[in-house]
Amino acid sequence: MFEIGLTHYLVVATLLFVMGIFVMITKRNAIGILIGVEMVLNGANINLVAFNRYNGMSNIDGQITSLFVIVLAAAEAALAVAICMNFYKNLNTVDVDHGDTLAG
Amino acid sequence: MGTYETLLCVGVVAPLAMFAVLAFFGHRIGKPLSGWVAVFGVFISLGCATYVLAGWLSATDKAALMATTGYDWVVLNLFGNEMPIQFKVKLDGLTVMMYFMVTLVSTCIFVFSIGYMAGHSDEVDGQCKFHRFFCYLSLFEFSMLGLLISSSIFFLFIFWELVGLCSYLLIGFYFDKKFASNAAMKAFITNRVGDFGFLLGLMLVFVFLQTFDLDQAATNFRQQYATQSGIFAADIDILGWHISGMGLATLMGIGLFCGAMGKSAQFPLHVWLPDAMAGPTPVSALIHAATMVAAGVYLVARVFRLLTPDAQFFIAVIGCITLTITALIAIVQIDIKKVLAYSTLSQLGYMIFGMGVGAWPAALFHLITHAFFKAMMFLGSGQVIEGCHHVQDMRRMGGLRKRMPVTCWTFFIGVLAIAGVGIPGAHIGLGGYFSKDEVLAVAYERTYNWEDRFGGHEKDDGHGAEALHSAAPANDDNVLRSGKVILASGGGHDEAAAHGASGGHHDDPVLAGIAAKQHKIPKWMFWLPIIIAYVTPFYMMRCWWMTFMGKPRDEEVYHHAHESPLMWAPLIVLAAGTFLSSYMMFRPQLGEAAVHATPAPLVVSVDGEVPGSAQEELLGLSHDKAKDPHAALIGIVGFAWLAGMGLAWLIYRNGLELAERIRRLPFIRFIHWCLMEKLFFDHIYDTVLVGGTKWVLAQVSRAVDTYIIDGIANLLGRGTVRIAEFSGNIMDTGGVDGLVDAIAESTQGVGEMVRQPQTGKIRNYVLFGTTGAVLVLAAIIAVVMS
Amino acid sequence: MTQFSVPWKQSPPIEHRGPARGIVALARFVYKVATPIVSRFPGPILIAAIVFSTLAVWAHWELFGWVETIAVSDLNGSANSIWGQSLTVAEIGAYLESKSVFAGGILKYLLWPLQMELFRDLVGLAAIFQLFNLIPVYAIWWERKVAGRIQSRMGPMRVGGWHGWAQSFADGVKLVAKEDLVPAQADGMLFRIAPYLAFVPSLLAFLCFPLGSYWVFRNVDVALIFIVAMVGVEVVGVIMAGWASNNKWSVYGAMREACQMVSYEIPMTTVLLVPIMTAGTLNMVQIGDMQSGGWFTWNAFHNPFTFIAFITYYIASLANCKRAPFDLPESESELVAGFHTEYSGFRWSLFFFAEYAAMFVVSGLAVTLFLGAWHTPLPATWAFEENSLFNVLLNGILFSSPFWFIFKCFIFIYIQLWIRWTLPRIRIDQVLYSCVQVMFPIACIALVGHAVWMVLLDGTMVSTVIRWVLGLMMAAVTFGFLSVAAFGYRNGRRMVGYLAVKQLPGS
Amino acid sequence: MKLLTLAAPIIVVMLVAIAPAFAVDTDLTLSEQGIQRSADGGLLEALMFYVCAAVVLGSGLAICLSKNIVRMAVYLFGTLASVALMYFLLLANFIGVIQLIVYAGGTLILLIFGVMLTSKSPWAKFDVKRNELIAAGVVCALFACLLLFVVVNAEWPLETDAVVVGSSMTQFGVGLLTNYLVPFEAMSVLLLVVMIGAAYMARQE
Repeated sequence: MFEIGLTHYLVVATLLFVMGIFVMITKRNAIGILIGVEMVLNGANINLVAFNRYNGMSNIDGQITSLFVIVLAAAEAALAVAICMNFYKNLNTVDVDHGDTLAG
Repeated sequence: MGTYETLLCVGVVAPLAMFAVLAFFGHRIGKPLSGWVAVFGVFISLGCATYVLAGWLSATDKAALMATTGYDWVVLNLFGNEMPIQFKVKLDGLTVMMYFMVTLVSTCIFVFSIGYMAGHSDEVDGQCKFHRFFCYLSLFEFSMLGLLISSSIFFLFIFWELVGLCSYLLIGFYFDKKFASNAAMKAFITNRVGDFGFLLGLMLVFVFLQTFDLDQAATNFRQQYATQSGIFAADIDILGWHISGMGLATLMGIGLFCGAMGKSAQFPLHVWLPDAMAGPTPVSALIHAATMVAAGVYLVARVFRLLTPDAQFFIAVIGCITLTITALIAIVQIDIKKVLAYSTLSQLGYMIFGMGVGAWPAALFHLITHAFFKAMMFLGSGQVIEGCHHVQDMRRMGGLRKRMPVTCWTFFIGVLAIAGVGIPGAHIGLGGYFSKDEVLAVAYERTYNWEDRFGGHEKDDGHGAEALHSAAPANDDNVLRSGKVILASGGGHDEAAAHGASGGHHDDPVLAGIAAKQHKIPKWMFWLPIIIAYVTPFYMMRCWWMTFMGKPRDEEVYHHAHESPLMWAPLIVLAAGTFLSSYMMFRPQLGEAAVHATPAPLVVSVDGEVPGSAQEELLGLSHDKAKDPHAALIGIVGFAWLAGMGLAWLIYRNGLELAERIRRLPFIRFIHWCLMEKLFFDHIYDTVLVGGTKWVLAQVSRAVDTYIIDGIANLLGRGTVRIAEFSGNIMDTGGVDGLVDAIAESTQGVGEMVRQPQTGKIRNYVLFGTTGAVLVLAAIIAVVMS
Repeated sequence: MTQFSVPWKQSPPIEHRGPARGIVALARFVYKVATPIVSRFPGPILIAAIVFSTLAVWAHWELFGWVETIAVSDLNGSANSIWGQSLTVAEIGAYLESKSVFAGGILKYLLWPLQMELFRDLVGLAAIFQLFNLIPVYAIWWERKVAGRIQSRMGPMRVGGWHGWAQSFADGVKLVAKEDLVPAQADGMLFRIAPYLAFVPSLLAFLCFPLGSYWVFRNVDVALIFIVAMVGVEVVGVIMAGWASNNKWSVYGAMREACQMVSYEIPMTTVLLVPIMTAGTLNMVQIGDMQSGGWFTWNAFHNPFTFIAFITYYIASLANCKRAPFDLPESESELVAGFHTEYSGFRWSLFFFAEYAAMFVVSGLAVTLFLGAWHTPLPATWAFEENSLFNVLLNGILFSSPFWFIFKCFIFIYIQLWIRWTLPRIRIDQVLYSCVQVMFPIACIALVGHAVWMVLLDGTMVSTVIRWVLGLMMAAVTFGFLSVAAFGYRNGRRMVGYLAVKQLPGS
Repeated sequence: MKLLTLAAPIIVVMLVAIAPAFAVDTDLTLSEQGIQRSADGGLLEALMFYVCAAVVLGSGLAICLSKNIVRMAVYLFGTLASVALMYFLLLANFIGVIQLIVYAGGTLILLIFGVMLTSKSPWAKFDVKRNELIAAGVVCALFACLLLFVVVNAEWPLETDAVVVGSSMTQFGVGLLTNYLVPFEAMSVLLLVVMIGAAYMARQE
């Protein structure tokens, strides 16, 4: 209980991950979905760093990978916000449910 | 890094910094000032170059200076062994002198262009292109100097492409004029052809010699030859064309030479240089006369140690052809810049030819002298063009000497220099008199005095190494006795051994073995340059006379003509440079550089009583002594300059009438026409290459259109008709409609069913995805647990 | 209510109720006690501050150096475990005797708890919190004085007697006693959280902010970017405040803040790479100690590019803690105070604490990275060896001490004030233009140039000469600046106008 | 009283924020002398971990339940910050700080910016249908259960003794320029592409 191990972090990461997915499903605001994505990425990152720390830290592969994940997340956010603004420009709303013009 | 390397690097970086400044703030800095910014940058380089040159000349232990440290730029891990690509400063006599030459010439030209571009940088899309010009020039300066100091072929190639780019930008500087942009594209594409070959050679070097560093590559090459391993043991099969051993090495050498062929416009690829005159005149002076086109020769000089005798022979042939045809074309040109362009081509041909016959120091010496006087003449022509308001046609000029005396006489000095004026027998002469003479002398050696030197080994083939073990000493006595040949690094002078430049030594059987494969060159390859040595003074004299002498043929041009100090001051400097470069420090340094930089298969150097040190050999161009090549040459070309210039004077001394009459002579007319058409190279290339490509494409597309597409269409058509008849008669009446309806409805039903989940809402897709993930995970867990 | 011993007429005091009453009473008490002293000996108090700081250096050096010796002595880490007390008071006393420390008999009782890491941390935290409170208080007071001087006024003169030294405390009391308003249309939760989001990061920046070689709460290896991150995170609170106020001006302020911060962090971080490249570490203590060899070893004078980087950094930092001429988020004249239009009282004061602390932090970064952190211009190699009290004191004054660090920081804060009260505010498009098209290229040039310099010229004659030239240039500038200041101080009255000043009390 | 109610948040937030400073010994003056840094595995680390986890999960839950997009952004800030604290607890200082700079300083601002630029009314709400919520809840709950089952029951190959002497920054520097050179360069190219793409998509016709 007071001895914090790998599993504790993994549990937190898992819950964060699932919450992210829940957000992605239930938010109709495009930015909201973006927020969900960020949560998912954070959950994954916690895994990377935790594994790296609890494998003796002889190397830092996990940390560097999570570094790349963070950078990718930033890039993805920039692009996604641009997409949102385009969406708003075209459909005059950010409700992703209106983006179903291709629905059969 | 030592002080010298540091200074060289600073000299390289300074123009780059100025480029950055001009690129960012050029349009703010404004018209005259941005030019001075660029001049400041290149002046820093000149200062560094001068310091380094002085230090180099005064240095005693040059080998210590040349041992430079490098930084690992990136370490490749290929073929199981680590291959560092090093960034390293190549510091030897050749670099130092080329560096000094380039910086000096380009300083003059930068200053000149401030005056010249003031009138020529017209507005494009509302923006003055003045600062852009100097921006490009600084970039070019950076890449040229970088090319000079880079010690690995890899970086050399990078800077090589950079100078190509700058040349493209500057030729197309007036990109709003069609011919300029066309010329730029032509130059760029032609260079691509050459660079493709260069790239192939590079790959061969990388694959077989397994390094990019020049010295390392040379060492590996010799060592591989000694053990008959590596590239000499390799054997490649390209489309049934079977290359191996020496042939492959030759191919590598030729490939590397292809780069030089493109850059310094040798025979098949020479067509771009005359068109490149579409650029501003300072560009023609800097890039297309002095520095960049000479870079090809520099490249050959650098990779000289990787050239097999066959490759050298190929180079010699190319150079010979180039110098001949271009000189002939130059005779009939009427555009002053075109004349200079073709004479440049011809002189480059001389250099390449010299490289090919093994006159390494002579060729480089010719490069340096030529750089000075040709840059001077180009600037002079720029002065004329500027003064005459963009008139380039020599027929409209004439009698300008009163209007622009300085230009006139500096130009005349250039004419004398390129014509090789000198008093045979005495040690007095100008520019080409020494340099061209050395090239020809070596050619003479290779043509006539070869058997008695290498009689024994001429038949030697294939595995020369062990065969020569026995023969080497005799051969060396021979060599040493008539001190005409530097075998390996400087003919086994102890000093050279002490310098130990990648340690060649005269009783090195390997080099002797390769050396023995040097064939004597055929006679026409000696006599063609001799004839051209007569032609050169003719057309240069013609050009000068038509421009400056005689009576003015076009009044308004004559009245416009003027010259401005900002533009003739550089001319004076360059004239002084011409005088100095003919006599002073370059030649001994070149000899020494030869000792260090070329443990080549064979470097022939002319003469010298004692083979004591290479520099003595090159210093003592003792024309007075009864040395065979020079004695012979005095007889053959001693007074070529007199003959050529005299003939030109006779023809053109009063106006163009006589020339015109000569042109109308029946047979001359045909030749004149051919020459005016530049021997049809452009026509041939247009028809064969461009037209051929178009034709092939047309054929292919027509075939596709006719046989495939039409065929399919017809087939479908007929098939449809048949099926229509069939179905119309049988199926349709056979009550298929019900079936059709059934299919239609079922399709619709399935569609209805399937489109339910396709809500088009991204959130639902995420939901489905997650569900899928849950199912898969559950399945996996179930499998694992059970 | 008794009359205060001040030479001007008093209005009858107001009666407060509730907790404010207690606070006001406390304030009055402090005021009564402190005023006569301070107004009588302002100079001695200043000197006492210096002496105290140097003494504190000495004590701190002794104590933690000693605790570290213990820590090294047993590697199982009983010294840095939290509850572990490995030594008794007697042992400590013996140790102090061996080092012949001044007043060891008292010190040992002070030292004994210090080997508890938790205790050390708590002490450090308390110190940080005090620093964090005092610096803004005095920065605010000073800004008002400087503004007054620049505008030919005297600034606050009354509260506390000597040049209104207690003005900020009085303001603090007023602000705490004020009513805490939340607009009806505002998003209440965000509106309440926002000030803390702006306040806490700039407080946290002090966690690993070294005031001296040993004066650092946590000596983290990533201290530098941690501080930069904290300065950057502060913006979230501001944006929240602007958005939650549900007020057009506030939202404009928030938007401006957002784009200004995000875009100015790019050149700022880029030029920060230059000293990082020079030092080869992100640990601020190491970076600071690398510049201990006198003014010509300070990073700013390393080569021209570092100097450019220094100037660029300082301008970018102005924009980053939203000072004039980049104070668009809170431009009083266009958007009434921008993002904190709707705020009042305590929450409003939090924003100001955050802003002034940020000013101190960015100035501190400039000092630590470029201008030889806590070292004086004299090379520290001349410092006295033997640790007698007097020597340590002298070392502290002459060579390095937190006092010098704070002094330098306040010079830069002064320049910030100076700029604010003399330069006009620039438009938002000009702000972004100057960031993207001016600062960023310059930053890139500085970075690349510095890299090239490091490769080619570092350690050669050239760099030494350049370093000295730059240093002397900067010294000349500083000297001229000081002499002008001295002249202004001497002839201030004549310049301001004698009569106008004479009438005011306390001058 | 009012003063306390106002000042209490500061104390709380500050204590949470400086938690790792207590729990993990990041002090380099020791580690330079060869003493290994380590989370000291004591009561405090556990306490700090639980606090961080509580903040992460609490704010995550708040994001799930909140309807107001700006509030969601603030909760996300809570999540990100406390994840950064977790990195500190895991001895990954650099990643923690980068998380603060890039996420909290950059990405979050970007999100809020997007909100401000794209929201019509101050409190724009889109509510979803109840059955959607239920479905999502059920699926995610299942997913969580399965993942937790795996996480708890799996046998991880562990070497729990973390030995870190000095700073890991040098490792980062060397790693990024040798083993990870290619991904590093690829990342830079990607960033350039993203910059151009974003500018292109968000431009004004």
